[in-house]
Amino acid sequence: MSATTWGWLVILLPLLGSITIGLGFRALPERAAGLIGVGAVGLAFACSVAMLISLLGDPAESRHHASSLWDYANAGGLDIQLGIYVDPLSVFMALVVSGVSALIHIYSYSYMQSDRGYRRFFSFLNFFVFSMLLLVLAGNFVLLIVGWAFVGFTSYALISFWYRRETATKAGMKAFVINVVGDIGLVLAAFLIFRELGVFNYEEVFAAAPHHFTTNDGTIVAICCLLLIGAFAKSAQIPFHTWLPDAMEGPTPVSALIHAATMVTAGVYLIARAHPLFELAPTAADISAVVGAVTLIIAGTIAIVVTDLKRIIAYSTLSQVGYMIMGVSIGAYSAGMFHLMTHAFFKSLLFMAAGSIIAAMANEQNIDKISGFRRAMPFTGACLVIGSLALSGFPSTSGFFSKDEILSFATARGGWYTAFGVAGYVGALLTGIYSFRLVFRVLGGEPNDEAKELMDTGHVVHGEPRNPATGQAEDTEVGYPGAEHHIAEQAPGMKIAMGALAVLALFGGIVQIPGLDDLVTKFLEPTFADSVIVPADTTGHEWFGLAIGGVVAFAGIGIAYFLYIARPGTAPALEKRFQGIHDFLFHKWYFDEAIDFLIYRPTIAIGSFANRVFERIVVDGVVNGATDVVRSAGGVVKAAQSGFVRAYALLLFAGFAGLALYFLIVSS
Amino acid sequence: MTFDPPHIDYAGISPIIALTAGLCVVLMTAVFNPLKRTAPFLTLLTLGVTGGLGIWQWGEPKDLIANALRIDDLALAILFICLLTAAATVLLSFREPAVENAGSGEYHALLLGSVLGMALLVQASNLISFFVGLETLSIPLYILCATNLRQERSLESGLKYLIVGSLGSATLLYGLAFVYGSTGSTDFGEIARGVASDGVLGDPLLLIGIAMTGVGLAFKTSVAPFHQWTPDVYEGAPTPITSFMAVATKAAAFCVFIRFFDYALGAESGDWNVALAVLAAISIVAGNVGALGQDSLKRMLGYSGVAQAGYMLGGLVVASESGVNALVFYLAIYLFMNLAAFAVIVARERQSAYGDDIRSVEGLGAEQPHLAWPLTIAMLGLAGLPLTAGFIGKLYLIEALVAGDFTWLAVFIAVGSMISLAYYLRVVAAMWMRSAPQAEAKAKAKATKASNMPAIAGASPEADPIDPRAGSRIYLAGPAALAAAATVFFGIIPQPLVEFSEHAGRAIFSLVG
Amino acid sequence: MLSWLIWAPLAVGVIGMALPKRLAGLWAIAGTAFVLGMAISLVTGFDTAGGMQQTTDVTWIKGLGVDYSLGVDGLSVFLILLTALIWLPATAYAAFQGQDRPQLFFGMMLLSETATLGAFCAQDLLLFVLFFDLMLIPFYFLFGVWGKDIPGGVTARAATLKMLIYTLVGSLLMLVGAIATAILSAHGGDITFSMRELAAHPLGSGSQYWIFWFFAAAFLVKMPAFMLHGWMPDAYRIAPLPALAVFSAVLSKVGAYGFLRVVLPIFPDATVHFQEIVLVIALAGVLYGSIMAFTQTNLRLIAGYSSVAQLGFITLGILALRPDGANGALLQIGNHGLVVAPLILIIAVVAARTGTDDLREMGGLATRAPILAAVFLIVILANLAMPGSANFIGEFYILNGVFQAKIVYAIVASLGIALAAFYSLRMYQKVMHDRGPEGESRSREISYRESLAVVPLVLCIVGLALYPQLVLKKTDNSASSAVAATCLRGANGEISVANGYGCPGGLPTFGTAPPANPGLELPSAGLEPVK
Amino acid sequence: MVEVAFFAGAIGALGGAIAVVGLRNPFYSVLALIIHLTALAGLFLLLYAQFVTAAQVVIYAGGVMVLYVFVAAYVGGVEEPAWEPIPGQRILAPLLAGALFIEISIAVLGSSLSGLGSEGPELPLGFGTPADIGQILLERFLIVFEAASILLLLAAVGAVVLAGRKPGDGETTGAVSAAGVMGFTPDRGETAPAESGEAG
Amino acid sequence: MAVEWYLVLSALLFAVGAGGVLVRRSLLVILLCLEIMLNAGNLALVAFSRMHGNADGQIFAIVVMVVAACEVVVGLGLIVAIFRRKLPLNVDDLRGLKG
Repeated sequence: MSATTWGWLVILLPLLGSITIGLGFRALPERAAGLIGVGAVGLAFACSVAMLISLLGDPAESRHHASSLWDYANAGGLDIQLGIYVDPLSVFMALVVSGVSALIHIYSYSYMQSDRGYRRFFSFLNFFVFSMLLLVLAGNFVLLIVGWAFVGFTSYALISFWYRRETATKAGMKAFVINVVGDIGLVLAAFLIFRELGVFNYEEVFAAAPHHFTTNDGTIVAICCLLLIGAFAKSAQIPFHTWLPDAMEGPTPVSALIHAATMVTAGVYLIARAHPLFELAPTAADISAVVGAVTLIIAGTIAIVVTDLKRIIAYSTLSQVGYMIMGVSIGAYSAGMFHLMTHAFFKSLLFMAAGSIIAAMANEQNIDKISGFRRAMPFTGACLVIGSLALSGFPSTSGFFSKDEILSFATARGGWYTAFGVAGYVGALLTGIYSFRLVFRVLGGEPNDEAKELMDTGHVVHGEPRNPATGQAEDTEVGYPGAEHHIAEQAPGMKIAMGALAVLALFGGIVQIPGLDDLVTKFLEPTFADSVIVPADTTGHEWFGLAIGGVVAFAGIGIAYFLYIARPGTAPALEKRFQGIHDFLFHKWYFDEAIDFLIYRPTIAIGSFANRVFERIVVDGVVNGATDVVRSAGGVVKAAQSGFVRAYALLLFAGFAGLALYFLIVSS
Repeated sequence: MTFDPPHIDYAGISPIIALTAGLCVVLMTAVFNPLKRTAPFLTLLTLGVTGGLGIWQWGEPKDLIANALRIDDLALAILFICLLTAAATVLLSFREPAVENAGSGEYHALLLGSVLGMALLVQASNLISFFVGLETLSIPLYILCATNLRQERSLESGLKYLIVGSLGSATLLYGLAFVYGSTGSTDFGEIARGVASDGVLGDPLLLIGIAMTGVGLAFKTSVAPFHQWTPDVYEGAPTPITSFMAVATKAAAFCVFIRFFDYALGAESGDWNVALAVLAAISIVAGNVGALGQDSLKRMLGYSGVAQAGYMLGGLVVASESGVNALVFYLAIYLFMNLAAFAVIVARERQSAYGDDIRSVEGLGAEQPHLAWPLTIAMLGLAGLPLTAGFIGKLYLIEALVAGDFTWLAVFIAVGSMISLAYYLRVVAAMWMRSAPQAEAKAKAKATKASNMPAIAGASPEADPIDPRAGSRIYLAGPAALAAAATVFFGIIPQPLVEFSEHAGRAIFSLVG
Repeated sequence: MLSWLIWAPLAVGVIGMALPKRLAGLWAIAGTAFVLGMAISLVTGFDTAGGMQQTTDVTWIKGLGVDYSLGVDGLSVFLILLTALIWLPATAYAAFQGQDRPQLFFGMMLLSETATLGAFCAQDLLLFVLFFDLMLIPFYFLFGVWGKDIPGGVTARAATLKMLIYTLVGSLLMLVGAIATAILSAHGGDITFSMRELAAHPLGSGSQYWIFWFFAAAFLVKMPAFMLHGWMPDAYRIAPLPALAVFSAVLSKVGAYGFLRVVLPIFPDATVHFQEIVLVIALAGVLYGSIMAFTQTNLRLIAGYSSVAQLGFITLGILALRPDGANGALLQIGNHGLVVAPLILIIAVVAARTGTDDLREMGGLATRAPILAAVFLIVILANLAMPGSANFIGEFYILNGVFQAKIVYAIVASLGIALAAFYSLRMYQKVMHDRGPEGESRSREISYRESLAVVPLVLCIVGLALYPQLVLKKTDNSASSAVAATCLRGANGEISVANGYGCPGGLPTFGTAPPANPGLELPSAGLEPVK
Repeated sequence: MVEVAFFAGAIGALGGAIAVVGLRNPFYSVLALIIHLTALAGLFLLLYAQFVTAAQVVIYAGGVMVLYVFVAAYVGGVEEPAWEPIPGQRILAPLLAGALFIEISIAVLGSSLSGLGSEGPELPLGFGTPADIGQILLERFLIVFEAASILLLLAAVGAVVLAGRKPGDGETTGAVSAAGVMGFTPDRGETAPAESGEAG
Repeated sequence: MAVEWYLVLSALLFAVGAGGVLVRRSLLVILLCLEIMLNAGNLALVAFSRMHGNADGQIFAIVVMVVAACEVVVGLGLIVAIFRRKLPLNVDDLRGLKG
């Protein structure tokens, strides 16, 4: 079978899984639904591997295949095919997506068991995998947009999975609307591409673009900026990032899968995919890199003060995606993709561990209330530590290699690109601090009640769950973890998934160690062969960079240790000392408020103005005015109809006189 | 001095002879008591015979009796409309209190007299027969309007009609005198030649004559601002007579309007068409806005008649064959639409306590759909909605107007129709979208009271007796249903009626040449 | 064939009037199902390459030049199918719901189907006007008699009258305009209202300019377009929902169809001349409708204002005067019909459960009614033109057309997409998610009968999402030629009015560069990486 | 001579007319109208319309006016109130009448028709005599003649219907039409001379 | 005397009659005024008849007299009927129909 056939199978399997679970939601036993879900994604992963093998069988220069099922929409001069494009980049993404998804499915199989919405969950989750695979395998911009929107929708559906929580539904809405804004950016970019080139297919677009555009042509910059809107919205880059922290309202596996490992990296994929365009528009690429850098630092600063367990990880995701965006924007494509992969491993691991803890805490996520879990949940604790190490780029972990490859590429490229490297190291320091702040606060300290109970009895029993944000009682009937909670310590599925990811997070970096091997770069080589950005030899820079990275990571972890373990009183003291800065950071730089003030409120104001004033005065006013004129004319006619026959005679003669006058005038 | 008797074509004047003879026979029944009940049937017979003779003469245009009359397809077409209306009026007049008051024989004789006037008018081919025909039409109507002698309103309407009508006649007469004076002849053909001759065309004497003639005819056709008698008289007159006036008078007057203006004064059309167009526009506006919010259905139809007269005048304004076709077509369908409406109004008048007030038809859709449907169709037709003949009629008129470069008047028609929806649909809404338990209850209560205490009912002069079964009387429901059916039929298959009216148009324009 | 299709509903309706009450509904369902069958066979027999098909041409009113002329082409074929497709479930729903005076209700429903099918099939301008006006009569009754008065607000009668007068303002002027067109283009010769003839001999641009507005007014009111939508809120508030479903799904589209069928081919110069004005109106409709939709709390009004916005999109597509825009508009006409009908039926289902139309009094319905929620969700996603739905393809085509023609309008209009996402999801969330003000004990799952009416439509949405080409391939020829009329002008074939795209052979070319090489080459082929 | 006769007749006709309008008592108005009609008859004579003159005197001054006098006497002379209930009528009515007069006069005087300024052509012998009129009436206006007689019949019937006593009036229960004929003779009496007058 | 004189006189009579209808309220007098207007028409007809040397105008005038007589008969009949019903003979009081 050819690579594209495998590709179609990869897409189709999760879709079938989703439909089967969805249609059979009454008939299927819960366990079967879970198995179907896991199986579908597992098979998809297997097919991805098969696709990889099939692709590797081709000579390097012909490792790209397009395939179309049918004319999707072909009329009026537009030709949109239902087609996929298989090349090393898409295969790489498909592997990462289906692989991580498979593990997270396994995790969810256990984690979600106490949830009434189990089948719905798996149906959506499978649908998400389908959408994400569609996104990465799409063969043209329109189908890319379709996949793009599908993941956005599934993201919405899963964020507001517990739809009886108002916070969850609001967060879902926010995510969806911001994502739609991104979609519009893509759509407009597609229009512009079509206007210039008349096609939507990747191959044709990328082949024609260099002939059509000159470097930094205004149009190509516009196209790339529009693509960037899409990428930023999906990858939660500033200023479109506000939805991601709120998205943590969803179940934890969702956060792991969608909001860490796969969907939020779609922007990175997009830039890498469209790199022939971005290289024609260096201005746009630079904008993108700057945004990435800014995001990684701002997100890092916020992560330091946030107290919500999952939100800390979410901000760290923002920050890490910032690295990737920065990387692919400055031309470090394979480094960016490499970081994407390792990030998928350690970030999902982190979320899984967090999920385990949250389950034990009955959905309490405030780290002020969590402490001392190191002995109550040793396996989870270990995973959390491994994840954090990889995240902060502790030497020899996967994150260490991937992050530093990006930064060294930046410094190697020289010029002002060095600034990106510096920003990256600053970010890395912040990463070390906040990730170990989390580790130390959660694992360290005195065991709290839940931890104690767990240690004493081996299980936790909670009362009626309540939403900490609103105080509302959760509606467990429609799907919210009930009294029975699943933690990694006791659920084999969770343990397997986390164990596998821990291994990958620790050792995933070995596929690409500077000077030793470069599997990822080599594999992706055919895709990026046309790249014009090839800096001079980077090995030296890389080793130097690795050294700095290691130091920075140590420093970060050290600071965290100092603040939270060695001198526990320092952090609150600093908070007091720098109250203003703390508040500023704690309110997430007031982005939400700004968006609310600048966009949401004006729209509502216009709407209510339209409702109260415009509709009544202008729209109805025109009609009422016309009606009034007619009615008052009727009044005049009726007043003339006074009943006095002599008045009628008068009018008759008046009409006569008028008519006669007219005729006299005509005759003269 | 030799006496040169005119040639009399008895075939040609046979409709008039039949009507005259019928009139005399019907009048006899008033004298001979045992025959009293036969008057309506004799009237119907007369109308039927006249109609038959008319059909016999269809398609054979000829001048009669020294050019005093001309029988042609235009005359016959309008005569048929008048005859049909009159026949329907006879049916609607069964058990009408006005008939009891006036005496059946006299009532029907007067009706026939008016029809005779119409027969003369539509055929009139010189000024004198024009005037006599018009008066023969009008004078019986003045009386008929007042025949419901017990009702003050009936008397008032008769008197108002008489006074204003006589004013109109006097003005018309004066105008005719001036037309005669400027052309030197009373014969339409001679006038046409005279008008076209040098020195007369555009002369103020002629034009003032035209103005006054126009006023007189506009008055008869209820064109604003000479319309003010219409709502009052329509409301006050006995309803069958109102229906007769609404259609037949208008039709006959429009016929002579066509014959006189398009034929005799055809050469002057460049001067009078703008003036008439303005009158038409005023009528459309005044009629439509006046009808808004009228509670009396007859009054509403009176105003609506003013507006419709404005539409129809459009057919005259363009002075073209297609204009006349359109006008005749519109008159024909106007007959059906009005008839359906008035038949229902008569039925409800006798059945409910509200007379012709709009409340009398509330809830009719649920209670008596066989009455509600005709009235609904009539209202939709008058409003000019599709699948009724009213739509085709407006289409015809607008087409003639646009072709005659009077598009602005066509726009007036469109805007007027729009306004008219408000009052036509008010009736429809009353029938289908309201329920009327109270009205029915009151009516029933009143009916029982009336049957129990005839003496009191007789003593109360304003109250007409209630006939609870009026809604299902065949002589009321039948015409209503037939007219409604015709309205729909000609809305879907208008071709027969189109050809009918084309005959009429050709008749007049073959004279013009 | 077409005559059968048009008049069958009326015949069924008339017979139904004589049936006993309990049979009326079933009889009407059978009738609409039969019509649907005919429509499907019409579509399957449709020849994609051919122009006007299934033509009937009989002189109707000889003296007036009016013909009973019917035909189907790419513009109308799917609209006919849509009509038949929407009427069946709406009728079925109404029958399941149970109606007061059912014979009359279904008679009116079927009469309206006849009128709508007639408008889509008419190839004679006057016949079109006639059917266009006729559509109003049954809806006057449907809304007026079976509408519900709003306590303390508008009555059904008043709202219906307002709607009727509003829409007739346009239609009556359109009648004048149609007649003027025929007469002016006859130049004193025989008058004909045949659309083909009229398009072949366009009027001078001076006449076109004013007649254009007579037609545009009629169509824009019907849609309704921004500023002309004053009748809509009241009418939507009071209307009986099954009737509203067909009204919103099909009747509002007749206006858009009219632009394609009548205005573009017959008044090409005026269309080009006034393009921007209509675009502005449409754009205002998109934005205004969307903003209003998300500030409303009444479900019916959300659907209503969302229709205003959607019709704005459709108008934009048509007035882009490009084949892609026109194709998109046609596709979107179908899509929106398919979406809004189930949407309104779902509103009916929801209203039957909660006893209210107001969002503020709803919430959490999904707990007891997951199937209803799923069906609703699909409809909502299609409504917000989720990529992957046919609605997306429709809007994509439309906006692409506008983008290539007038770039600014497309960019502003794309705001409408974001707003659509907002108001559609908001509606879904407030009904299905979150919590109602006081428990949701009354909520129950969609019943078997209700789903019989709703689910097939949803399946159609899904099917079309998978294969929108089904529609596009049949509309392409006709839509392109309708648009091409605006650039092919002049008696000798010279282009006297350019719509801005060159139009060689009637079709615009794309881009300023030659199209890309269709061969499948490596993106990097021929390019040496810069070392 | 002719001028004197004309002005005498004109003053009589006009004065009579103004008196009809001006006199408060309807009875006096009726009498004034008789003067008006008689003066007009004189003018007709000046215009060589002998038969019209005769008819004017016989029908109008003789017949119709008698009817008026009867009715005026029957209903009694009711004085009109001086108060004018219709706003503007008192000002507009004379203005309008004046305007009509001026407009018609302009039309007459402004006309370029040649005959207006002359006394008219030489007339054939017997113009306007009863014989002449009778011949024209029967040769050319036969139908008008017949129609006029029917019209009179109808008017008579109408008068019976309107003024006749009805059973409901409670006076007699006999045949309606018979009662009408009996109860209202004057108009019956009037129609006969009118018909016979024309026949002659 | 030139025909113009007669015509101007007739116009004057017409105007007086019209004015009378407008200002008088007695039914009887209104009928009289209508007579004056008809007579004005007659005068014009007869004058034109003289001008053209054509007797049609005179025939017309005779017909008008008949018509006038008929109107008078009907009008007086109505007056009697109204008087019998004890209704006012002032036209201004007859305004049950209006609006």
